[in-house]
Amino acid sequence: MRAASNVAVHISPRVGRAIPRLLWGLLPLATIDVVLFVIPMVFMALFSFRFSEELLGLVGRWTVAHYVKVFTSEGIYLRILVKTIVIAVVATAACLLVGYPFAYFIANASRRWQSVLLTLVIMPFWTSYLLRVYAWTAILGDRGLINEALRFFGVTDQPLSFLLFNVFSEIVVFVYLYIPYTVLAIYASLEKMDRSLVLAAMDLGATPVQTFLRIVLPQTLPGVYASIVFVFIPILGEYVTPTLVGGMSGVLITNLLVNQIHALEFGFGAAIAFVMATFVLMLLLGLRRSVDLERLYVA
Amino acid sequence: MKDGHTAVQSLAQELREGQLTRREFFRTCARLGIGVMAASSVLRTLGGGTASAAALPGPLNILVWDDHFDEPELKDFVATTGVKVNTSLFDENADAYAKTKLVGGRQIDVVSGDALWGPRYYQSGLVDPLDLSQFTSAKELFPVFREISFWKVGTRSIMFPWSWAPIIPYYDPRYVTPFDSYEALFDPKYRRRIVMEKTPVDIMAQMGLVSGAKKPYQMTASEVKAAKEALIRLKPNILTFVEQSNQFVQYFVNGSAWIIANAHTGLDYRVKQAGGPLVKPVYPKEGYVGFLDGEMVVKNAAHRDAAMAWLDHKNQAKYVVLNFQKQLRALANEKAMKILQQDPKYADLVHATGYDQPDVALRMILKGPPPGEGLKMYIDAFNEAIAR
Amino acid sequence: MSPERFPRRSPRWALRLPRLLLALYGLLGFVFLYLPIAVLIVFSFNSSAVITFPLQHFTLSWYRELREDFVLLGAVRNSIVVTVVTTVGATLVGTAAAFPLVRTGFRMKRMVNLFLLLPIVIPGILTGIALLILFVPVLNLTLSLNTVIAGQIVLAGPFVVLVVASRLYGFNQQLEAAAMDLGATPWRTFWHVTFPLILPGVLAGALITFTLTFDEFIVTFFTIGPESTLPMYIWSLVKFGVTPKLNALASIIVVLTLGTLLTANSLLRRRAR
Amino acid sequence: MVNGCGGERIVVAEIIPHEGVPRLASRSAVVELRRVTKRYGNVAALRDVSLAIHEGEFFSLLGPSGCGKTTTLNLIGGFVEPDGGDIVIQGQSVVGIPPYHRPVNTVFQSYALFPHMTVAANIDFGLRMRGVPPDERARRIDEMLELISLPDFGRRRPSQLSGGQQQRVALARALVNHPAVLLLDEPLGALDLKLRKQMRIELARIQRGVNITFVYVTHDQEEAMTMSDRIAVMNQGRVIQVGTPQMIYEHPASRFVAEFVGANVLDGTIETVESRAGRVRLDAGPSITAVCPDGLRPGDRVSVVIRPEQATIAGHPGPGTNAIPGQVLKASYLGTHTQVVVRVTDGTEMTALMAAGGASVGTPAIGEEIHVVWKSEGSLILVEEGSP
Repeated sequence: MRAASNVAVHISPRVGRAIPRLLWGLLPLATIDVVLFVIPMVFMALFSFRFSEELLGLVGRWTVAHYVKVFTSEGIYLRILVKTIVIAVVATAACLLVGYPFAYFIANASRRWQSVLLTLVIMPFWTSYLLRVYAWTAILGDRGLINEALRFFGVTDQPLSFLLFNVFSEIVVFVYLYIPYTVLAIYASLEKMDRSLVLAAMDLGATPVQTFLRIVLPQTLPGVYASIVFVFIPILGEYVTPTLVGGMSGVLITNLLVNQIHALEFGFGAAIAFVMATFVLMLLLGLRRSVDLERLYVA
Repeated sequence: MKDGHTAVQSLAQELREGQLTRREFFRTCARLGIGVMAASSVLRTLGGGTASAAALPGPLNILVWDDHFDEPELKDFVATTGVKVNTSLFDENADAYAKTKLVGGRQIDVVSGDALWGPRYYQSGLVDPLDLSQFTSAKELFPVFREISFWKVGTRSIMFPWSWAPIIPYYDPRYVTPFDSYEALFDPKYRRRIVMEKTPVDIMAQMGLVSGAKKPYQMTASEVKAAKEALIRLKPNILTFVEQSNQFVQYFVNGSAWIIANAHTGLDYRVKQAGGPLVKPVYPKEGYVGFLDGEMVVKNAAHRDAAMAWLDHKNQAKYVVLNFQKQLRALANEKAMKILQQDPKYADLVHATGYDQPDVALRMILKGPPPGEGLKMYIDAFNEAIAR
Repeated sequence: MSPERFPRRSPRWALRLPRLLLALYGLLGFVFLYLPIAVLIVFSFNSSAVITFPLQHFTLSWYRELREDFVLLGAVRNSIVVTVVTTVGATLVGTAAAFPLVRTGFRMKRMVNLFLLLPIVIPGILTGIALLILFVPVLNLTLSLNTVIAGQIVLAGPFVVLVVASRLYGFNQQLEAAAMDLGATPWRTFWHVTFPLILPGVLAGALITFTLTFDEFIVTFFTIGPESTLPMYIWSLVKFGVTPKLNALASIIVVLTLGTLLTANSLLRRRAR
Repeated sequence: MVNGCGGERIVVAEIIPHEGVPRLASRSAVVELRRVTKRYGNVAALRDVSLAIHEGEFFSLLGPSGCGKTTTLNLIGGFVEPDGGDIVIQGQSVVGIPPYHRPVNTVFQSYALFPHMTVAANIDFGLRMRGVPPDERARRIDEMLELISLPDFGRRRPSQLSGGQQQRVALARALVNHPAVLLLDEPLGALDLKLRKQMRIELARIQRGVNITFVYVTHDQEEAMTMSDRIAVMNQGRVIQVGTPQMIYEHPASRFVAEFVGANVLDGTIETVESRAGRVRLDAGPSITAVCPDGLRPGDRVSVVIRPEQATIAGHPGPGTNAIPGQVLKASYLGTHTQVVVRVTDGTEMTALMAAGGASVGTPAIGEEIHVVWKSEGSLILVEEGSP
């Protein structure tokens, strides 16, 4: 930013005059965002306060009944919302724990290898997301890869059935799906970090653990925060994973939401969606200082 | 989402280092554009959208269960009429009803539905009854299915009948002791061993049967509450919900499921065909639900002619035979049954699935929509139970 | 300086151990990332219709079945249409928006920034539902590939902004000043100096858009009409009839993307020489 | 820092304990490298290097980039481990001992100040890691800030400091730990020329004040000459010569060292040897006389080293001096001296530094045909590397 404004001061007046015209460039995207993002969100909010007797009735009365239902209903929706958040927190933490050393490994590789390894991390994105989720049922299932391997090596005689269709498998798949984001975000911060800081810390008597906690980790916090934005929030909105591998115990808020939308309970569905959206927005506002969205440009 | 980002940046760098000039770029773009156009035209041809044979306006939009059609008849239909068919699949009657209500004939020409859902569609003004005598293939139906009272509107029928079957539990006798009551499903030793089809209204109805409701599709609020309690009780034993019954076979074959609580008849044969165990059906003493389904033509369907042609086309005995061989459950087409009876491979199955006893179909507790606010009540109860 | 200043002396192999362990960890990480893809590919050649171990014998029949599946071919065609239109549209509006965001300072810029990026941080399921509510009950539109494209542009636009803006931040504006100093009009400056230099960023944005849109599921799930795109087709197969046909499809996608990446890479290398 | 450094010297001496070793009293080696080798892949970074660095001295490693001087520093610091040989610090081998357990601290070329910590926290870091009690830490930080003349900068962030200030903080951060050896990796490289010259004086002053052994890596011979007690000149992973600055300058051990410290080198062949004087036929034409080491015979290929300040230019060669004809390429007036670059007959460029106001002919014109002249005693014959 600073660089840009500095330059703006030095450049010729003719360039200066061109600047206000640039603002028109914002117009198309801003229009699209308003018409196809803000207005729909506003209508969603309005629908959440509408009640109609018939399915999909547009005529109805204003009500807060949907919100009452979200927050009461024996606390079920609220509890599932909290459960969803907790699972997303656990999955994000797991992504960071598993992904951090992985990113470290890549950042430590030679220049030549780094680009190869990064490409390899991103490659799975080019394979169908749905099929990658689905493939996990063939890995974790009773006759899946893991159980067959365990049986082949004589470790178990009965298949481990706790691997699939529960919160565990749900989190495994979340980690699988989102770990590339964490790895890339942390790799980017590691890459930006001055390597001599690590040497300096060791030189000053910090053990590897101390060096990591006091120097490396604080330096890569932007990557950690970016993981929250690009891992935690998308997991809150995951529908496919709980549906395909979550089983009974892995029901998340999105499943209830989609059930309602499928039943054309737009009012109630919108209320659930709006509660989620509010939570996400508050989180983003809270993180605003830590994750400077503008800095994503530079990254 | 920085994912692509970095990769792409490296690509960008290569581009930069590659000194890609603007002219080269445009030339490449132009080539790419031509390539894409060529590819899409090839794909269009392959996709069967050959406009030359178009006798009827299309495309035909059908909202169906996946076991109501097969590739061969789709392909033949496209070949003979030139009409492209868009197929959307759905999970449950309530879904299809909601969707039809949402977008109507503009987007859906034909919709599949179950027994008592038909009258609901008609009452809501969503479908046009059919004059079955207009269809050549309707002459192949068992007479009872041409005259189903609750589908009758004057001389016309709301639905073109397709198939029927009881919906009952199946179990793998290697792990499960034989039972005759839904109560057995609640046995703690079957923890995480039961798989169910995800049809919230029908599951609630089944739970209604468990908890003693007389009319499982017309439960009162307190009966719904009891059914919900039953589902909550059953929850620990449920491994997962699946969409439609094809996955039942897989779960029996790979040993994940010991009981499948709501499958239509014929599952045992399909499991055996796929190399699985010899699973056994149970006709619970509390009673059981059954489906009797067919297709309806949506009111003001944008491609009504194509819809009629499609119904006549796909209900021909030759396709029904293929469908039976794949799905192994009773259908409404009598001619197809007779063909199958001639085939030693399928003769027994025709009897075992009840295909030769069409009157059984009307004695089951038929699927239907809960009246009025009931639907919302059923879905809420289901949601609340699984979310608990 | 007493001897206890050196408490721990490690043998040479022990000094290499952390690196070794890290490399092993990295290897495991890649196994984790590629295991599902490997499983998909293996089952695409397995004769059993049920996707479960143990493997049976080798077959190509799933690929043959795929070739005859014209519903799939239609879905691929729809996906290409949606993706190409979205990519072109999003790249244009995104690039146009990136300039003012980087080049000018105006009041509320931070707010505008946040606002423009919101669609990529709000979970797609919420965007999808909001769009469904707008399109159907409110506007009474017919859901079609057009509504899908509308939703996809909302998602993809911000990505293009991000990528192009990052390129613009690294752009030395004195180059433009120099061009104008040498007598180029603003338009010619843009055409001869600015555009060629940000072109890699624009292409990168387009590539990201293409990748994301081609595989986008959740927003499409809510905004699509009777036609289906490739992810929708896969979804219906995953839900209803799980057959190894799907695995064959996945394997083809893997091979295609690998092939595309490799050829793109080698083409670029060759050009670089 | 810049002002009143004379007064501070005493303070420094008080702050930093001497570990009871009087300066220059004992010439015991505090760091010793014994036949150390280090390879990176196929590239040998260090080949069989042996060095002894004495207690309390300012020792410089001088050489062009890639000569292995930084590798040597890293080996002492513990950032890399040797492939062969031994490294001894204070009489004890440190091979296999990680950096955080070595009594050594480093000032990094990039300073490596922790950007997320304040200046005080940066200085505090090493003390905390070594578990120094809080009271003492606070005291020592204050003393250090005082020492580097940044007493009120404790709460600033490194990014708020100028390059020179950052450099001093980096020094303070290392010194506060009272290391047995302080390693400095081109610490002045990032500073501008004026600041660099100031810092040379500062560094030398601080080193004498704290009486800590400094091992200083630089590629700048002037820097090494002005600050060091001893210098090791390195090239291609080997130590070429170790000695005091004067020794290195006046008696370079090889052509490489001579060229590196800025002397003129001319090639030739021995004609005659008389006691300590040798007659050499230069490849450039004339024969000259120079100081000759023992063991050379007529016909040997040799190099003749002439230091710039020994050479001057004249219109005609005078008697009793060596002379070589050439053409003036460049003449720069430097205040106290005039530097003249001359291309002699075989194309070699020679530099002559002539004292201003001397008896010379004044600033010569470019292109002028002149002679470079010098006295025989000032020039030295070296055996050419690679010759027998």
